[in-house]
Amino acid sequence: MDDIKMAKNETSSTEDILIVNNIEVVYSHVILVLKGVSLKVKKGGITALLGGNGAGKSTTLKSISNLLASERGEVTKGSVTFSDEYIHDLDPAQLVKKGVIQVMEGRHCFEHLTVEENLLTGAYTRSNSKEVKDDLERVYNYFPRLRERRTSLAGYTSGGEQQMIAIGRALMAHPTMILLDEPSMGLAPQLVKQIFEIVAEINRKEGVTILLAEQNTNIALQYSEYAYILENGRVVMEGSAESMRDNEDVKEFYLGISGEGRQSFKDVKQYRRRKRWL
Amino acid sequence: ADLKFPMLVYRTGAYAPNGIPNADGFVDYYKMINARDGGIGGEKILHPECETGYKTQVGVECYEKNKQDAMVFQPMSTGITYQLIPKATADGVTVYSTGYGRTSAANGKVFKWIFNAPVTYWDGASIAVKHILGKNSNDIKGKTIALVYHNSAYGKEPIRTLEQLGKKHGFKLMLLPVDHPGQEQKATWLKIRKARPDYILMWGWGVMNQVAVKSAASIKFPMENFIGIWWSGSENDVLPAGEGAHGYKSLTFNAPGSNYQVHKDIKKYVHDKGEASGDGSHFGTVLYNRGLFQAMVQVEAARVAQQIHGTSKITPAMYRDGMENVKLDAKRLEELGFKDFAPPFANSCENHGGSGLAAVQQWDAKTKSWSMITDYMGSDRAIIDKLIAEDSNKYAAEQKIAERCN
Amino acid sequence: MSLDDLKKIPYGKTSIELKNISLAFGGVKALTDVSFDIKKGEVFAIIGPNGAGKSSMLNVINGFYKPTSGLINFAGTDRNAMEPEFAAKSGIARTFQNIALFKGMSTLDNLMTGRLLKQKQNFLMQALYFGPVEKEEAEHREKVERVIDFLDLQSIRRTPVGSLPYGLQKRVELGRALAMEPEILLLDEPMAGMNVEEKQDMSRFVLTVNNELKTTIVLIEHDMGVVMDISDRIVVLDYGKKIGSGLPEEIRDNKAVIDAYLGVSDE
Amino acid sequence: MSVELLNFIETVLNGLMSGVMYSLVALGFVLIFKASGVFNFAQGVFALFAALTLVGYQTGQVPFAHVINELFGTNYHNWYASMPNFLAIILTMITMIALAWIIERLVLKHLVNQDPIILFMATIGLAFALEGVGDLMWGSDVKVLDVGIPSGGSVWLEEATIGLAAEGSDYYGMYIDVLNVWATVIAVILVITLALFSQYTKTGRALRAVADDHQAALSVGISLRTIWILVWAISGFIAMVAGIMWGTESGVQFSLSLIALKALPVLILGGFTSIPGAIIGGLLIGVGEKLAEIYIGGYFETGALENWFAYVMALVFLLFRPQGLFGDKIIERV
Amino acid sequence: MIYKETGQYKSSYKSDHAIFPLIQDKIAFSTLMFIAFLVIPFVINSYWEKAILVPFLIFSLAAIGLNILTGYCGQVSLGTGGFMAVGAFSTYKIMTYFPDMNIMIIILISGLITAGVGILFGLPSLRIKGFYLAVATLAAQFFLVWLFNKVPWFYNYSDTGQITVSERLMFGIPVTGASAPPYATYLFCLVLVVLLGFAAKNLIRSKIGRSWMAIRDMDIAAEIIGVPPLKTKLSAFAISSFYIGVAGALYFAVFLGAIEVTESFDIMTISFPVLFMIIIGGLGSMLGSFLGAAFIVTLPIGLKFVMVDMVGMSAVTAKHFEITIWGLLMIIFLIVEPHGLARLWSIAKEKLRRWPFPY
Ligand SMILES: Nc1ncnc2c1ncn2[C@@H]1O[C@H](COP(=O)(O)OP(=O)(O)OP(=O)(O)O)[C@@H](O)[C@H]1O
Ligand SMILES: Nc1ncnc2c1ncn2[C@@H]1O[C@H](COP(=O)(O)OP(=O)(O)OP(=O)(O)O)[C@@H](O)[C@H]1O
Ligand SMILES: [Mg+2]
Ligand SMILES: [Mg+2]
Repeated sequence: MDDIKMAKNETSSTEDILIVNNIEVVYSHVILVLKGVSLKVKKGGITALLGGNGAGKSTTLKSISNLLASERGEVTKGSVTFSDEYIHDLDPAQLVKKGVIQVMEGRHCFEHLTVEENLLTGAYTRSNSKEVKDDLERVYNYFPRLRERRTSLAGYTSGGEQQMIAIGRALMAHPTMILLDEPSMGLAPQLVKQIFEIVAEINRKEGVTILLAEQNTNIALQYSEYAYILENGRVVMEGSAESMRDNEDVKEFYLGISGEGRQSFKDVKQYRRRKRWL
Repeated sequence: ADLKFPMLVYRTGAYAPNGIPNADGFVDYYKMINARDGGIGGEKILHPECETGYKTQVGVECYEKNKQDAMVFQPMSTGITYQLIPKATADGVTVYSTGYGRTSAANGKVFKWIFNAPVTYWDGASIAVKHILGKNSNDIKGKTIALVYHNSAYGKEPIRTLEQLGKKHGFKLMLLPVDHPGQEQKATWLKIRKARPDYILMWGWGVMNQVAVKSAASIKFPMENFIGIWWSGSENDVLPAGEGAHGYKSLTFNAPGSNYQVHKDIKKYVHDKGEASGDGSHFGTVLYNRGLFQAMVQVEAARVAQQIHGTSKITPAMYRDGMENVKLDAKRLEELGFKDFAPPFANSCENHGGSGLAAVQQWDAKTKSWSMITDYMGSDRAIIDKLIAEDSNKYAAEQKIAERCN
Repeated sequence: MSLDDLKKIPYGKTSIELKNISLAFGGVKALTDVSFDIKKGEVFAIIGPNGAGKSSMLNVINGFYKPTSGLINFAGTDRNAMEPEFAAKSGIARTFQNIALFKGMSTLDNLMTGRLLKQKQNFLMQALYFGPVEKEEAEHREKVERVIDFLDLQSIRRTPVGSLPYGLQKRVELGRALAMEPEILLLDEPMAGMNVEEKQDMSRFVLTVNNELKTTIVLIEHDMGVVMDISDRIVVLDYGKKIGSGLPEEIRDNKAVIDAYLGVSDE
Repeated sequence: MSVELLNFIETVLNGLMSGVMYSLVALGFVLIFKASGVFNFAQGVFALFAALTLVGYQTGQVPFAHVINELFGTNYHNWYASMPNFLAIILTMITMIALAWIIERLVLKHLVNQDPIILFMATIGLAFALEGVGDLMWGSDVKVLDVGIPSGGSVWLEEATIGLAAEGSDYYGMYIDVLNVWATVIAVILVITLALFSQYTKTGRALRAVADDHQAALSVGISLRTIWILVWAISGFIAMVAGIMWGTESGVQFSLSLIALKALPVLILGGFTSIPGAIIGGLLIGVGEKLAEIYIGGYFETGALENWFAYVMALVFLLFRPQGLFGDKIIERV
Repeated sequence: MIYKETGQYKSSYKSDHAIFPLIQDKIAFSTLMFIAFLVIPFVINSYWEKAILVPFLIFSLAAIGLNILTGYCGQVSLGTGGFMAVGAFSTYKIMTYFPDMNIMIIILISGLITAGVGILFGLPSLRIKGFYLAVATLAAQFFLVWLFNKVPWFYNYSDTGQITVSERLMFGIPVTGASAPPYATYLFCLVLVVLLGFAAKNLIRSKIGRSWMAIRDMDIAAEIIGVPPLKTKLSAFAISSFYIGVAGALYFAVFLGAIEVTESFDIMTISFPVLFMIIIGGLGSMLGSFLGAAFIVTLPIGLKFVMVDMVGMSAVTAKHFEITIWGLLMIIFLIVEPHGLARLWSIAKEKLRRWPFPY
């Protein structure tokens, strides 16, 4: 248990590329969603943000990438710093120029653009066309399915294909940090694995920092180094991925493993109230 | 008490270019009377403006807002006039639509509160035809006259008259409506180009006039055969067409120019004091002068009312009596500073439509000025009076109005 | 064919049979010659890699897509295609992969739309809103409240669904389908974007519906754990073709399936 | 050739020319719609505003003169008597760019990711505001606009065609307005440039991306701001061209803003998102409505069916292609 | 915690589904009705009648109509002016054919006729969507206006196409024509608005309303759960047109009295302003229809009052400012709350509920 710190225990280190300090987020002026979330992301690491439905993972990511404004949300308290710089006032485009890009939940492909054009928009901020071309090739190698569908409109591709487009598009930006919101959603099992392999690879080879919001706790903890658990707009637990994996509560509530190993979905009979750290 | 002459003006919207000079004329005249004579019989003129933007609904609001103690309303729009006819009649307020509005309101027996002197659209149609007759030694059998008209109540006014005249004189009438606002008239002018009518009459308003004049020039229609009604004959209508507009004609019931006594007075008492309405740049233009004329009649009606009732503090009802007894003969016009400015006319219980006289003016593109080329002419009473009687009787029947003046 | 006829089909007998279905969009072949049948009362899973044609298959079943060739035998009658409205009337309800809730409406109203087909009052009565209409509204409201209780949606009854978190939206969508009291329930990735606990809940809902209401379930899901655990039979699509079908255990060991879809078997 | 045939050709030609004039307005719409999904109703007022500004600069009008005079009792009207055309056009262009910047700052920026109808309404608000500002700045009199583009019937064409008619028939040659020929040339150049720009450049791609999904565009680092200022400025330029063409024909006045209504059927017929669609739609509508007015208008006594005919014609096309002739496919999926 | 709902329990679905479930709302509404029916008629004068109250009531009806179509069923229409013209001309024709028919019945029949026309022009909505449909509805607008301007039968062959209402009585008091007293025209409109307002609210909270909203929010999904798209859309067109037709009839018969179609039913004077009303008021909100109508009817008058009567600006400069401010206000409103006044109101209530806590 000693690796796990309860929320709000301060640690600080210079290698933290992103520091979210006690932010509060309100939607439409009345709906308070984040009630003081703090987290740190280590440079060059993979950090996971876990938590159930509506915990506020996506909101956290959006307040980092400044996409909140477009949903009538605002950060009312707290601060976000990236590379020791306050980034509230930057618009999302400037953030992308600084190397922070978000893959949004729900894909958000450009329906009327072809698959290839979608990928190319990812390279909007880049000017070296040779490199862009190479990167396009690289993305196609990651996702051969996209190469097959390159000329069809993204609006007509299947759910999983759209997810690949969204991720591929972010890779095209050549970012220094990616905020990934539920990358595995709707992907076939072998692809889920593959996506995480890709994430790990760019992290390893190119030193890209990753902040990952995931529901698939199992795989997220396999690939990340450090994790935060969000419940109801608050960070309720944080710690290294290993320590999380061994934690009984995490096991039970997020990995579906109880004392006697994984329980069959068929056998879950009683409704179980999620544990709340409130 | 002050005499209130509310003004429904439209200095904004699609027809503003016409509304502005007209309203300026009004205001300058009222200001001049206040400054020169200290008002009418010692009573100052109040002339609150209410901006309608030429919109009926706003006109109603303006009317309601100002009708308390108002002497007379000049609705400045055919649509608003139609609105106000029943309302003002019920409220006992005089409506004066100078040369526009509902033509059959000239029948004072039916329209007690409504006046449209000195001349109506139907007179206008007849006078235009008369002018054409004069150019053709009174024989226009077989000729074609096209009517290019604003596709609204206003534009449709002359149709019936022209049809009747057509029967009488044997000309063919060609109807060419132009929809509001009238920016695009290509089809109309292609039709004209093909059909080659001998004459074109125009009941246009706003941008429609400019485009029509320009298009006519552009298809090389002989401009002297193109005659507009008095609302299609201002400087605004011809200037954009430049040289091409040279020779274009229009009817008018007031003279152009700024050399009349009234202008001198206005210059002296208003403009020179820096109190000109607007930027003063419309001084002496056709529509400005018309404003002067309209305002003069309204003021004169107040004077007459004061005389009749022997008090300077007239009520709206008294004012109506004044309007009904206005008599502007040449002498009176001269006294008022309008010598040769407009033909004389007089209202009476039966006749609220005035003398029915109008003249033709022609545009000179070189000097950029209008000049009168005919005397004031009268219309074909035989036809017009019959039409007026028919239409007003129909209205009287619909609205259950009993005839007066008998 | 009506809802009642469908209800009469004995348990375990074929309720829908798809015969040699092909579907193409211009050059893209979404489905090629796929045949299988769905038996009444079973949990039937369709799995396969992304873009294999699973969602398209559901669209064919409920009539949103018309197959280019092939027949659909729906309780005794062969037809070239289904009509969405007919499918709905015959008791086929579904959820969507990309949530298709009515975003401007509250949870309650969304579920009430599931009852639309069953409400009979004409619009004049609705305008007056008295007696029979009120009674009918209350009746349906009661049915919907049961679904709300069942799915544990009480707390968001009045919330507009647009701002709900993803997982809850999925649940509301299931609720809307259940409110239709369907005979056949088509679920397109109902558990995507959920954590294990939520998946457990969802599985439980699906199984309860299947067990207690005897509703036939057709399920598309990428979580193999869930699919293997709760489905009775599975069909596997790849590139629009059927590459395998059978009981969960058979599929787990099917070489073609492992190559195309599962990758190295999990755990 | 028979006179009827020649007349028919003349009608078609003139229809095409009117169509081009509509296209000039439609083009501005399309560009903005394509780049932001905004249905910019203010396009007509843009044209008015540009034309007013142009005349204002040309004739040295003092902006806001009548307000200033009213408030301070002064009597300012003109600064100088005239300015060369090209200078006035450049200054107008700069003003339109400034306007685009202001619009982005004050309006669009705050409406990211809103429903299209909200954006549409905002542009109507914008139309009012701009109309008011135009009035306040330059007054609402008619102004004569002349930047030296020739206008009037083409003598050359008339003389060249007069001999085509059969011997002895009454024919006066074919009519076409030179101004419209100029408009056509300019419109074609504009369309080709813009079509190439939007299809083949990175920025062009970004424009289309923004129209699809504001949020996603933001998330990949497309600066909505830059894109919007860019397209609104280009649209401002197009509006100026339209304003010059229409203003030369009719004088510059409020009615100019109503040409937007003429452009709408063109838009739906060609498709909101297609630049070539704007011109082809314009040509079709132009020819269609002129033919209708001249050849079937007679059956309705006096015609004047142009206005609705254009819309009905567009509607009929839409029944077959709901996204217009060249518009982006409407993607319907679940 | 001023706006408190705690302690108000509903024991039946019926009361839970009532139009005003909260006691506070009930009180507010009753007060409003009291003032509207028992106070205003005694103090109204013709300015308030013609400039504010009657136009407000009539435009509220039109706004409800358009809101049904656009706000609830998601079909944007710019043809409101045309449909109002149908109502107006139907009234005129019926009036002249049946001089003894009751005016209330005439107006309702006019509504029904407009509903029929609405169905006709709603047919393309099955295939055409969004802005394409919006622009296509202009075809209805232009065609109808042209028709009433062109075919003399509609205006009884009068010389100019103007139509004028004749006097009609309700309970012995004239409600149309120039001599109708202000309280009569006001009450006549008020009664119609209240009755039709409730009917609309009832429709919206029952089956048909939910079908509309389903089509609005996602037509494909709606179709799949069994909502027939064509029937539903046409029903929205029909009912919406009914309201708009009634509004048009009142606009002509009770409000203006004399009308010329090209001017009175122009898109710029009717279609756009009514669309504004529902957007400023709140799409898909009954309350919004009223708030929007009130706002749009009174704002210009208010601005004019302030600038001309209080500040003493000249009418024209004031008008220019008014247009500018008007446009800017629209934009500001949309920015502050794209969902309209109704949403602002509900946020305000929410805040009141939580007061003194911010969230
Ligand atoms: N635009 C919005 N307006 C109002 N409330 C919102 C909005 N977006 C999100 N919320 C609310 O904020 C809370 C957190 O949502 P968020 O999307 O951040 O959760 P999440 O952790 O990403 O959940 P999921 O795993 O389902 O994606 C939810 O309760 C949701 O209802
Ligand atoms: N309407 C359409 N037009 C064109 N292509 C389509 C259409 N619908 C589906 N497709 C194509 O058909 C193929 C199958 O799509 P489908 O959505 O059925 O896949 P899926 O098996 O559900 O995949 P996923 O697991 O990613 O959701 C995809 O390649 C898709 O691009
Ligand atoms: Mg999320
Ligand atoms: Mg799918």
